Amino acid sequence: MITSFIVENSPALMVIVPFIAAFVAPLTGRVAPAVRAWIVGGAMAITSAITLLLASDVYAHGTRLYVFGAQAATQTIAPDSGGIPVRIMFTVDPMSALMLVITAVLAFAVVLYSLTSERDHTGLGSYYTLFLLMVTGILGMVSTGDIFNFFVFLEILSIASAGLIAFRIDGGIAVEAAIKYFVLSTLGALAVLIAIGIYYGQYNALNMALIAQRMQYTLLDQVALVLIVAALAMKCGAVPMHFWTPDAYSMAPSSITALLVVASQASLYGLFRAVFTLYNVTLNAACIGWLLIVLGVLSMVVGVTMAIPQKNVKRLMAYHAISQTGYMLLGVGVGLAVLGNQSFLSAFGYVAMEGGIFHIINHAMYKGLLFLTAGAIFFRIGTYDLNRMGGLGHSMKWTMVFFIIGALAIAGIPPFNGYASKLMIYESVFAFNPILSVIAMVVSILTLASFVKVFHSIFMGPVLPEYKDVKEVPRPMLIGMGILALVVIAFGLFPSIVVDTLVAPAAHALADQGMYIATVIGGGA
Amino acid sequence: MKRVLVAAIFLVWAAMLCTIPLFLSFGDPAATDMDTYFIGRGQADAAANNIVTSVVFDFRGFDTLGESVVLFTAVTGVALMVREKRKGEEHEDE
Amino acid sequence: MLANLPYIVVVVLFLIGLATIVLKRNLIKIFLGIVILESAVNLFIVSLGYREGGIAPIYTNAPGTLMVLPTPQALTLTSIVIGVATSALLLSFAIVIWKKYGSIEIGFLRRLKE
Amino acid sequence: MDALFTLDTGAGFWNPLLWVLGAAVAGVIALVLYSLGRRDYKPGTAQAEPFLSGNPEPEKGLVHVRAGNLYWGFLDAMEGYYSSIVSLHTGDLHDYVLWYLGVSALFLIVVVIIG
Repeated sequence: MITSFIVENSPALMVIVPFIAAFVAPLTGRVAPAVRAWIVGGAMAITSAITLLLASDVYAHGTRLYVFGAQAATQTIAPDSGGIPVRIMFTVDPMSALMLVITAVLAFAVVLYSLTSERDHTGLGSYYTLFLLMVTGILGMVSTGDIFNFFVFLEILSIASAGLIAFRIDGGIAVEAAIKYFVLSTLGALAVLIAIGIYYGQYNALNMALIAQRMQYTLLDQVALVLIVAALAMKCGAVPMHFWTPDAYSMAPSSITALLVVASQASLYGLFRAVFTLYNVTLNAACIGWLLIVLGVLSMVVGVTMAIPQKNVKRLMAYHAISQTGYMLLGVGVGLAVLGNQSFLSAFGYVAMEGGIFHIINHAMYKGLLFLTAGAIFFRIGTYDLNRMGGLGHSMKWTMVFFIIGALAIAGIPPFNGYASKLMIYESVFAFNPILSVIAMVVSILTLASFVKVFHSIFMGPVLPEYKDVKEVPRPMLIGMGILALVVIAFGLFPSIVVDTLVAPAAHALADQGMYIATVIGGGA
Repeated sequence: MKRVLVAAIFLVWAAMLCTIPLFLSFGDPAATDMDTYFIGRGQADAAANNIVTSVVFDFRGFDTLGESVVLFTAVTGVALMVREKRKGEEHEDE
Repeated sequence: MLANLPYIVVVVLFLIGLATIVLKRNLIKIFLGIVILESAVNLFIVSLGYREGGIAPIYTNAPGTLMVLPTPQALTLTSIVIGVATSALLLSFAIVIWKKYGSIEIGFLRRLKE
Repeated sequence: MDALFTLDTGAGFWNPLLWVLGAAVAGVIALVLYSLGRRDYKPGTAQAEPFLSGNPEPEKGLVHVRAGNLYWGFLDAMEGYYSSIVSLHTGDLHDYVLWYLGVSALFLIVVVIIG
């Protein structure tokens, strides 16, 4: 009875649970910090469980629709509305479910980690509130089927992220990063809002499926497309607009940086959703596809080359995050470029998209892990400066193991998960255009080179006199990192299972606009 | 050089935005079916004479919840910025 | 074209907002530029719903006539509140910057680069 | 091995378990070679100390090659590229906004002209 209730209402519960916990967390902090820790951890565990439950349900039974305020939660179209969905709804298709899985796993690992790593700071009540609201924002963004609701969640996410980036204040430098992030993301959100206004003015619709059904691709729609694509590409850190990324990533607390990676992936999801679901074949797929490919290649090359000379370990990893985002844009961009050509699509288009989407989940896991190890090092020695580090492998053995796992995965060394998704991208992109594939491989080599440098300068060498009393980080932080490391290894050893069960349905759901429209307008699967 | 580029960017943006007054006509929306439904059903479904109220609190009530969450988030963020910090909590990296 | 005056005002306001963000060097003025942008977008959305000769969408005892579209007004309400929240957070950032740097000129915000 | 564990990538395939098996075999061979090594090495004696032409061993902190010195050659060879790309990262908020606006403008031109 209670399980069926939870499964039935899981789309609403997964947003409401962290939201209520966000309200309660600062109040209980006044009673006892331990109570707050249990509430935050428990709420995050419940949210993750609900999210995973919803995702497994979606993978088993197809797209889930949840309409807010209707007589029945699955009643997408009011009987007398003439066949249009009028209420806000969540549309959780396999692509959304994939993002939900990523968010759930990472957020749970991060909350375990941050319960210890941030314990010495003031303002923890607000910290957890914003943390939970950020998770709410991501979850809502990836599951909503209403475009104005998407904007609302985007704003929740960016306001919460901005507050958290500035959390440490640190003589103003963290606030500086937050200002840069927030001004840009507000601009982007306003551009998205103008695009929403344009859709509304033309089609009198806010539901994505309805807009997609009525899409004409007029000049105004082209303008809206440009506004949305540019804004969301900026928010995911694609290269000519990536400047905020290293600033914000390096100045946020490490646990937040790990979550910011998922936030960027959520923006990327929004970009793919707009291109594939709102427009799909009505747009000139080759043109937009090549735009994404060019953005992707630029991101890969500039990201990795800028990472090599960095001295701040988190800035370096942030540039690598940009570079890895390039792989996703490349993979999915190739899929988009051949959209509408069924023979190309089945020859290599789907594999490229699967590679790109598989890379999203892999990147969130290993990049989250790497940022958490960087945070663990900072927790003990109080600096991010690579020039001042050395010899920590003698005392922080587990952190070193986790760092090696993350670094090998990001560099695409078999048998870790980064290799599997990169291999899919290389081979499918090679069939599309060999030069792009070669660039992707060279970037991967440079990534390895850069992480060899980081590994050498943090962990290798003799024990430095200033760090001879350094101990391993506390166990909750190790558990948080361990969860992610286990996921990285498991995905690396069994990539085919992950691709077949999680990624391939997501790629097909993303590419198949007709199915999406039929599910919503057709009144539920 | 930079000034020319900035001017060019602004010109393109102006052109981009000018498509709105060129292709949308004020006072004559292209399609009205969703709002016709709201106007027709607002009184019966949401029991409000003011249709905007019924849209804000019933048909799109979830957005209103989101809006209050945004407000709450911003207030929390402001509280975080003006908090009293412990001595030695801040450090200057780099 | 001239009948579309509200939309033209939207374009002008939006460009003024962008210019304020890009050309002014004072943080508060940059934030005001964002507020102008928000007003432009709000004006755009709310004017989407106007119908020639329509009345406010409220049922009264007066004989029913054409009503303007209610949804844009609801959306604008939401986006105004979001705009207020945004400016509040931005201004609190400005407070911290003023306390720590002693200035709110944008030129001082360049410690994070390369 | 089982088709379940083989990732089909369109043009080829990838089986991590086979790879791990191969790596394990290679590890065993390496271990065998290692065990064939010299047996007269004794850790803890003067044998294990570094010999630097008779000079005393420098302090521990000085031995470690710091991050700033790594890849100096690469960075020096790519000087032209780096000097231009690094100078783009000005840290100025105006430039950040202008890049965003400029790229959107570029997108618009491309999308409207090509279709």
